[in-house]
Amino acid sequence: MSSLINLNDISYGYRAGQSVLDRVSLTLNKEERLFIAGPNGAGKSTLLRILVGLIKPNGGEIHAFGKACVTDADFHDLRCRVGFIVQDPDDQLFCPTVVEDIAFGPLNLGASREEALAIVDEVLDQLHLKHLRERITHELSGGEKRLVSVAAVLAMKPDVLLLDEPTNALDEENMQRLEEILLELPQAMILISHDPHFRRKLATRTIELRGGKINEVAMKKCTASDKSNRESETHVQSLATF
Amino acid sequence: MSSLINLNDISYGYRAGQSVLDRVSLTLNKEERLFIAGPNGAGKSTLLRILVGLIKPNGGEIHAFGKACVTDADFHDLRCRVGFIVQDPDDQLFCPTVVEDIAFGPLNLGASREEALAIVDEVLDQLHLKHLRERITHELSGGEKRLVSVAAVLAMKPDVLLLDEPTNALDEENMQRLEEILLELPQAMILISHDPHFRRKLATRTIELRGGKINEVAMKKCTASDKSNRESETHVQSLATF
Amino acid sequence: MHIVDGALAPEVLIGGGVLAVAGLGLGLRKLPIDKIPATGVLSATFFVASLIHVPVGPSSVHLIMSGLAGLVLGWTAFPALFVGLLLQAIFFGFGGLTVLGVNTVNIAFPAVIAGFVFRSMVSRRNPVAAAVWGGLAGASSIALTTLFVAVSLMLSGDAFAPAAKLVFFAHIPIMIVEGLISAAAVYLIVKVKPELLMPEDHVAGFELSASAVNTKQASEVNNG
Amino acid sequence: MSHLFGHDQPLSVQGSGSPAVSFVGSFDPRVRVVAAGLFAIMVVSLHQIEFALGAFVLAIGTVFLTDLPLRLTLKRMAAMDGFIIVMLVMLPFTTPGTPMFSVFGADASQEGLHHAILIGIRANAVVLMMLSLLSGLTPVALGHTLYRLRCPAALVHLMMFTVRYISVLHDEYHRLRMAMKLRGFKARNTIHTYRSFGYLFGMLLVRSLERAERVLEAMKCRGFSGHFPMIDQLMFRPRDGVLAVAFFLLVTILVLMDRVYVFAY
Ligand SMILES: Nc1ncnc2c1ncn2[C@@H]1O[C@H](COP(=O)(O)OP(=O)(O)OP(=O)(O)O)[C@@H](O)[C@H]1O
Ligand SMILES: Nc1ncnc2c1ncn2[C@@H]1O[C@H](COP(=O)(O)OP(=O)(O)OP(=O)(O)O)[C@@H](O)[C@H]1O
Ligand SMILES: [Mg+2]
Ligand SMILES: [Mg+2]
Repeated sequence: MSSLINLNDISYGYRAGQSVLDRVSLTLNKEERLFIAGPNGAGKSTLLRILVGLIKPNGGEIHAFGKACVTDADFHDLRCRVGFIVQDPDDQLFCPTVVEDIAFGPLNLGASREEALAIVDEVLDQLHLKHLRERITHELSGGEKRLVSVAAVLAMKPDVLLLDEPTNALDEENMQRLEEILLELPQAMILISHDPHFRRKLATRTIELRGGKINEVAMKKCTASDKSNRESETHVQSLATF
Repeated sequence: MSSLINLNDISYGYRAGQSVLDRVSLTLNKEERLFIAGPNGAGKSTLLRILVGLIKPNGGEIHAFGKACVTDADFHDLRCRVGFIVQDPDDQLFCPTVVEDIAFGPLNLGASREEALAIVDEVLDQLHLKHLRERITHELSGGEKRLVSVAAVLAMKPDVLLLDEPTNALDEENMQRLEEILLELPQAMILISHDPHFRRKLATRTIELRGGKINEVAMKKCTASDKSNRESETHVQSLATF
Repeated sequence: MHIVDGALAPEVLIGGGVLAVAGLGLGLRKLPIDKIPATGVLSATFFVASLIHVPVGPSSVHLIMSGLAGLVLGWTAFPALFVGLLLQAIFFGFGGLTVLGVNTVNIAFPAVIAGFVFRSMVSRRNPVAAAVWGGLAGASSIALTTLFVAVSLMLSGDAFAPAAKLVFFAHIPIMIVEGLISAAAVYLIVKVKPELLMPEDHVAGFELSASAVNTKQASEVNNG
Repeated sequence: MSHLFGHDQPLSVQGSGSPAVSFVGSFDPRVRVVAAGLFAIMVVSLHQIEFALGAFVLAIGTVFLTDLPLRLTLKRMAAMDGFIIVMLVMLPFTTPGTPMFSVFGADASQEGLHHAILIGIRANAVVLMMLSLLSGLTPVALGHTLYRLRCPAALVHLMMFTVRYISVLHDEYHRLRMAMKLRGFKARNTIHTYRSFGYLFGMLLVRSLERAERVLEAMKCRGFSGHFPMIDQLMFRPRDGVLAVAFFLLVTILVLMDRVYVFAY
């Protein structure tokens, strides 16, 4: 089957009585770029954290690569195949230098030092970031940090990518770079973004999380839900009064 | 005279040789809602920081409320009359509870504890946020944080408001609330925003900062440069056909 | 509060060094590898505290906040504060290399002691009571530090006795200010994120009870 | 953190890219770190003003082999001297011995003055030598160096995390402080001021703990299982060995002569 990841009836609340996710199901297929939209606090980030096993859901099942994930060991294996790019690159780049940070993943996967360094060079080459190799992470600009954090995750050669608001605080130029990079990648990915433009450019499918439930959003509707949406609705209404 | 704030030939660069602002002049008149547009890194936030004296410009003059501002004491007085709502509400809310945070400004202005609490209640009432009074700031949602940070600044009864990208990371509903609140306020304000829709609803005048220079943008031109423009025009037409 | 190189007798320097190594060893033993990121980030926070200047009388001093470090970190405050002192010594030229051991002992031991003495009182739920105890922790750890500094000076020669007394009395206003600031900080923490001040085992218990709640909730969902 | 250092008071020029390294900066950092420690220990054990002065001159000489900005270095030294000046001024009056002169009826002894001057010179020599030997060394390079010098790995990793997040947290502090200023806050000697600073620091702590949780999550997402990589390019070349031996000899001779001098009198 072509489905890579399957969430089934996931429910979760941070406190007793709270319900952030209410029997949410979701499937990611091969070569898909699935966007999750939804208002602040809808539980989008929570859903991704459950997917990779950082939080245990109160109920529901997670299947990945044709296997049910239950134990911590299962999730550790899953995390080695799923690259998660978190919301704030400062949280992700915790090693002192760029090369160490990118080598961190491969070394954890059991690569030797030489292999890891080879992978680092390869990934930096792929993203045209060679000039940043020896730089100290906390001296990078915001945009550079974001690109390096993508490189660090790609170095693990993941089969699936998860990106939580990757365009936050990026300017035009770096945004463009990121879009190009993501479009070129062969991996399936799940992306969270509030930016309708970015969504329209990359999405092969969009779903909306609201009130703990998921609604499938058709491509057309997705573009309609962007900022100009209110006008177009008024527009429709005003047309309707004819 | 009706001009509240006057910037004259302001120049600035963070490093020697860099020129972020190049002889920028700007006037804010009474009852105006002046929008500053412009690309990332154009120096919009820098301009506001210079206005309130957080940064000393390399050249130029600042007049506020009919007085030239030169010394630190001048700028302290200016900051007591100009409310600045910063880009990220997390940076602004540092007290444990909402009531303490809103009382912080009045206390700085020399109010007694009772007076400060009275002002807090008044402001919360004005913005319909009474239910948040005892809440812990850190646990508010992004939208609530933004509204509380507006309340905290209004509690100082400023004559002028400065807002740096107030709509960032806000969802539809909170955006609507904010728009209503801002439209009801009598104060003159300067707003920075990338959102053309928001701009159109509130602006009485828009200027654009680009390449260190300011261009006046006519109201028409401004709306023409945004995306949802065609809809709204059609809308106007459709109304006109009645 | 830092003693500089070249003032203390060699015996004091060596004694300080040995004690510091012992403290570091103990602290590192209480530092499992997955706690290193959290400890490092908190250590950075306490470093930043030393860059915050607050007014005291006509002049201003920088914060130390070692009492709070002890409350939050326990024994691991020792390596965390050591790292800060090392960076200050090497990159700012504050203190020195040979006195690093003495300085670490003088600042980190009081922190650890204050942490042990006041932790159980501060981790109560009442923010005002916690703030009072937190303030005491902050003030007393500075008091102990100045006492330690005075003692290390006295041990190096009787001629230092007046200077030692002067150090102690000159720091009384600083103790009060640190106490007040620690009290406010503890008040905020108890209100906003009390887990930060929970003793280790309490935190574990807290997580356990949380997951118990979760499973209970889950079974209720299944039943209903 | 060098950003912070640049922000605050840059100690040495740290350009990104390929900065031209000074003569001192071209040696293996391990040798430099060990030499600085050795120098400190040796100087602290000097008893004679003449030889302490010799060490001080040596330190000044080294400054000229680095690219330390002179004015800033002097400012730093002055700051440290301001720190100890009170103690130094008091020493002559509190040390018993041959009276030399008296101020307001208090006798200043020769021994005391001697001791005060000695302390002053030793302290300055050590700090100056350390600043020059370690000039151009970034905190990150220091971490790598300590790791290779067999410091406990946990301690080095702790230091690396500290270094990594100081600038992030300092920026956070700076933004909060600015926002306070924007609401008319002025630091005074009032309870309101101290309470506000307490809240500020408490909030910083809360936020950093939450950040730490997120960092650990991000690490787990990249397969973290209890091992941190360390990749550096430290190289020990023959000239580093030469420097090490020469420095060791020089400092030992200084101390030996100091002792012989005592013995001779
Ligand atoms: N660590 C936590 N403890 C308690 N509650 C939390 C925690 N993290 C998130 N929440 C709450 O869970 C809900 C969902 O949060 P989540 O971060 O998943 O939202 P989101 O959809 O990612 O929002 P955003 O668009 O703002 O990123 C929110 O109401 C939030 O307040
Ligand atoms: N603290 C700083 N130090 C050095 N350079 C800075 C600093 N803050 C901003 N800059 C630079 O100054 C320029 C103007 O920045 P500013 O933040 O004013 O832009 P902006 O118009 O507000 O952009 P944005 O839309 O992204 O908020 C940018 O090139 C930025 O890199
Ligand atoms: Mg999120
Ligand atoms: Mg800006």
